[in-house]
Amino acid sequence: MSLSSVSRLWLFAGAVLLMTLVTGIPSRAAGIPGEIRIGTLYADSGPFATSSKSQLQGLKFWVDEVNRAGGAYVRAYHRRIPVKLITYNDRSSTTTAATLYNQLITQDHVNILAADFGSVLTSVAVPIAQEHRMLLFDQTGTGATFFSTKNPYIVLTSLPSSAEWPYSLADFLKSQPQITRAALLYATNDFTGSQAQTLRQRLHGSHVKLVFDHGVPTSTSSYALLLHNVQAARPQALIEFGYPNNDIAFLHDLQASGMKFNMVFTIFPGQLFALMESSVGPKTLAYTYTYPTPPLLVYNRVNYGPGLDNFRRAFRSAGGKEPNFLNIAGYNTGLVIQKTLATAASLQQLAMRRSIVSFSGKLHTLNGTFRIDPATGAQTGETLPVGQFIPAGKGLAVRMLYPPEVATGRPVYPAQ
Amino acid sequence: MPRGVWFSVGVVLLFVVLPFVYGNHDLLFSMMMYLVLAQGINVLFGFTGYLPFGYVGFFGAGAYGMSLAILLLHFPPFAALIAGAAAAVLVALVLAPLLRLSGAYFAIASLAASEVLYYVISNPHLTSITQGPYGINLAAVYDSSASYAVMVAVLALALGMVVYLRNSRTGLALQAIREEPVSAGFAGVNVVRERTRAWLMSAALAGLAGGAYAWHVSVFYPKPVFDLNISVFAIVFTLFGGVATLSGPVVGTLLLYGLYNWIGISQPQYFQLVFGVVIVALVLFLPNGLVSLLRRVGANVP
Amino acid sequence: MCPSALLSVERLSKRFGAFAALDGLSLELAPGEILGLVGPNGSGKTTAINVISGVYTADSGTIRLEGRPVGNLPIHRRTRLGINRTFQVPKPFKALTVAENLEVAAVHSNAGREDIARHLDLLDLSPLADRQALTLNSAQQKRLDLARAMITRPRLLLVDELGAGLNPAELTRMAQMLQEIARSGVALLVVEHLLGFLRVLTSRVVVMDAGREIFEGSLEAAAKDSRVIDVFFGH
Amino acid sequence: MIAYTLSAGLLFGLYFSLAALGLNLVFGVMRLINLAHGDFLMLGAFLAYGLYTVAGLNPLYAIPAEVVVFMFAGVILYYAVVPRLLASHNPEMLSFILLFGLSQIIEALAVIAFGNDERAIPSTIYGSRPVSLFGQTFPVAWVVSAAVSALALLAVYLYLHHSRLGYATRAVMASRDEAAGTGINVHRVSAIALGVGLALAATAGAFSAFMLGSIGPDMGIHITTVSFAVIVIGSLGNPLGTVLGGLVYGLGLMFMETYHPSWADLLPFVLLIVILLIRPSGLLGQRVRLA
Repeated sequence: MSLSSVSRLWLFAGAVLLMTLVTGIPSRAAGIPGEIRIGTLYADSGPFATSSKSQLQGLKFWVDEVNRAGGAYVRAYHRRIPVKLITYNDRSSTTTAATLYNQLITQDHVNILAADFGSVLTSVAVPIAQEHRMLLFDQTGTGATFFSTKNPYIVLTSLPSSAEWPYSLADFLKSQPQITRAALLYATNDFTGSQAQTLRQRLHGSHVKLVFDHGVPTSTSSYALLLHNVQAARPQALIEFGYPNNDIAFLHDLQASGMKFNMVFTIFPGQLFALMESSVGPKTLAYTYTYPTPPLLVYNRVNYGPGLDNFRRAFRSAGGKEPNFLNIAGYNTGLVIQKTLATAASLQQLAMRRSIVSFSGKLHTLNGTFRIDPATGAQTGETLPVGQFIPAGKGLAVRMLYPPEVATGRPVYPAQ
Repeated sequence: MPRGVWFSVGVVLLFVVLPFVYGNHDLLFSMMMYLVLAQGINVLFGFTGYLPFGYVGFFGAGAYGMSLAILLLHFPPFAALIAGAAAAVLVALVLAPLLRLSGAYFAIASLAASEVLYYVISNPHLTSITQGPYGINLAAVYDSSASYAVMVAVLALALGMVVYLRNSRTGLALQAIREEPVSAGFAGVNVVRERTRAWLMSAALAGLAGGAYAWHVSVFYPKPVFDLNISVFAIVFTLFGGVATLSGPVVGTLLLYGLYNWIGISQPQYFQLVFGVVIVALVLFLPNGLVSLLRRVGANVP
Repeated sequence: MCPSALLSVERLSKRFGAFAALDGLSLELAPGEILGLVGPNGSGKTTAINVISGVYTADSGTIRLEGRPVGNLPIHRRTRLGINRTFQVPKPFKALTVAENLEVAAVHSNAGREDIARHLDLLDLSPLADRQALTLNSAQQKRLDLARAMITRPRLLLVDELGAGLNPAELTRMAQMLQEIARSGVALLVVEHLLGFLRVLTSRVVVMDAGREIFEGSLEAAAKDSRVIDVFFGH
Repeated sequence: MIAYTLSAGLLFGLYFSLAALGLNLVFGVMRLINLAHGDFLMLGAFLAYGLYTVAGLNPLYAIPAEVVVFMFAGVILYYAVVPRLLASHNPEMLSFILLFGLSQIIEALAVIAFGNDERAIPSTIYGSRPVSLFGQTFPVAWVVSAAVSALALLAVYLYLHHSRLGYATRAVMASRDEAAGTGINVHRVSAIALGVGLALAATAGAFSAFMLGSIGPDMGIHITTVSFAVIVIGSLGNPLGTVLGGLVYGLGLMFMETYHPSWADLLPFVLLIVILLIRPSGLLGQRVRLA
């Protein structure tokens, strides 16, 4: 091997590595920082793109709003400081996401680290954040395994851990004496698998018997045959837990099959109403049960940030679109960050976590009551009620059914 | 000194030194991971001509072998890593009959095999063993520096393997099989044994990479470790640099994965497009990869 | 079975679907002997070479090398026992250089650098040693094919249509080479269309038709044999 | 339940035959595996979806557009790359890799053009009342898709066995060299076969929203593998064997989904491997090349 060729190759390799050691020279001015750097990831392609982009949009909306007011108030410096959002695209790939979370921490030296949408893309951030002692603002990553007493570097800002989602659904079913036979059809992944587990446990021993209980791959896109099997078990209530794609395919095939069940429950019409309505049509959604979330669900006790109507107006005038739940979840992350900056004595990560524990349970936003388990950082406040879509004029309205304190009416049972 | 030793030592040293001057260790880790996988593809495709689309199956087998050895058998991480490699080799042994298929049939059959592996491991009925679709959590043994060090060692092994093949008659025999399996037989080469050996070596590399990856990320779901894109990346990097050479896959990975992260940090949606165009352009204009250009201008590339 | 025979083949049969490519072929070959195998297209000559060399396995019948049955051995085992062949369309390792082509084959016969050099020289390949095999012309590829076979030190060499496509000067040179090889004690089974080329090499031929032997003897006698005439010109 | 599964299997079997037929035709004529097959099917699906959303067109009426557009695309693709590849050192592997690159390009462009959302055409477009068939009720869209598939299969049969071009096509399938020797314009025949292959894929794509649940830019590679499984089961290079492969696959899939749904995803892959290893010639037909 000649020396010249060796050095040529090294030049080559060196140039490439330089290329990868991108930007982000730390600019740690002593004293007051010129900006608060918030880092997060989003997916522009791949299975999580739709949800992830919505969530980011909400967070961005908050950033713009705060900066128009001259920045976020930072208690540590007793003044408003502009917020800078640094975002990278992980294309729904966990490998890429791991690299990029690392990039945010080690190269961009962000002050605040927020996770991408959902459990899968959050999962890789958990150990990285812990290793670098960065508090991870987990927005919608609800995997139960993320939260433990050993790791103080995580806080779930929206939605409770997925295993807690069906609490009110189970109670609702148990409160309905006419429902004795229920069918459970779920996609086998962390998110819906844990919900199925909870529902199963909570219904156990009650008058509601699970006459059908089946997990299907998350990639399932045809439910026609499964529905046939369900029908053979003659349930009164059919609970389907899945990701949006599952719910769309399920509702679609249910409509095409011509079958009728007295009660049908799915998750995502309550979160991504516009998408679901345009995909399966309002007729299919009528009388379907769901977990309504904002904007379908309105919290009236808001003591921090705008109420739903104000937010909706502002969001529409900024982007022209009706906000969906993930927009609100992203915005809510911003509110929690804002409150944290306003109360934490320093920008040190554990100081922030302490301040979050201090306002936990006292913060009521348009997304509900923010309350975390002080030991694990898991969300326990924003519980999910049960509601039903009722035809109203040309469209649909949500009737809240359970728990009783939020109920706005009685269920239409059996469905028409 | 056999050709390529200094080059390999240089590459390994680079990844030993870089963490001290550059903070994004995950990027360095993924770069090494793809260097290993690209060399694994090189061992198989470059030297024997079998294109394993399902190469990621070995990676996933390694990741799961490692994780389950820790979770079920309570192995310490280093022993579990070997278990991961063993799992990949075991899978390769079971799949060895696929080598009877030629060309495109083999490529597609190996892809199918990796899908089978994925659907079995992620099957909810096996949750009590594999955690099914719910994913693996190795937080208890998480150690980012030890797993980084392990990946450096795996990289050294991968480069060493290719240096050996480039300089030995075994490597020559494999290339003979790639060119004309029947003539290779008449050269006295035990075609079945040699190609199976390359297959197992290649699987072991992917298994080790998968095990080190599992340890490094410590929390993962089945889909990401059986993601077809991992095969695709490794194949494209190898083809781009040039197969059956030591430096080709290295240069291909550094350039393209570097580009991936560079674009990925600003404008990644065009990346798949860039990949596709690179593949088509390579086939039409530069079937022997980038290093063949260097060769053409007279450089002696390892 | 003749005790001095190097190769003895008995009642070899090979069918492809309904077509019987070999139908009870028997023949024997002594060390250093050159036997010509002739017959019309599709009479089974190349199949005979493929079955004896191990590319195909026979449906029935036996193949013995010095009395040892080899009919079920894989190619590389037969090669190491001393059976080798050339191909009608040469199959060199195209991406490798000429020297590397021989190096592959040198491993199992423990041939050293000098052996490789000698064989390159013997087959007029020395000036081409560093060229990639795919850049050779067809005559050069045929010589490389022969060199690759020879370096494994065969005792039986199966030669499939070596003369086709060579010009008269190359034919003469090739015939000399084959005669030298036979003189060193290697038995040659030569499938050949060019009867002139074959006549230079040997006087003993086996004529095949429809997978079986219909004549054995000298080339001259064959030309007068009614069955042979019938087969070549009858239909 | 068995009656339902059987008849659903027949409907899906017909559909999968159509989905895979183009791949087999192209393989038969050119001996190359079109790895971008599923991506062309995806493009066909988006064309039908586009016509539906823009003009409210029922996918049935999208068929003529699909056929014209993709015939044309196939012929262009052929002349752009295939003759060049056939002349190369290792045409089989190189074309395989090239088509793989093409599949990546198509998918990437589709993501850029259509975004990542899964789309669906409401199956109620054919009326919301299910149809009764063999004493069982099925969504209308299934029956329409299966009927279109059956007609397309018949059309391909007529083309191959009752037209001059089809005769030439079969000659090229039997032996490219000999066909060229008898004066057949091999390039023209092959280019048309590639066009027909893509048009068949695109036609199947128009109905994929009904049969596969939803459509998205990343559906291609899965369809390609399933189609490959179908043609391997039937017989490689024998277009009509595809029907048998499709029916075996469709019935198998429906039985798995009825009785062991969580293992159903394994089916195409296991079938593919088992058939390649045990009976590489498929249930009908010639053996594939082994190493």
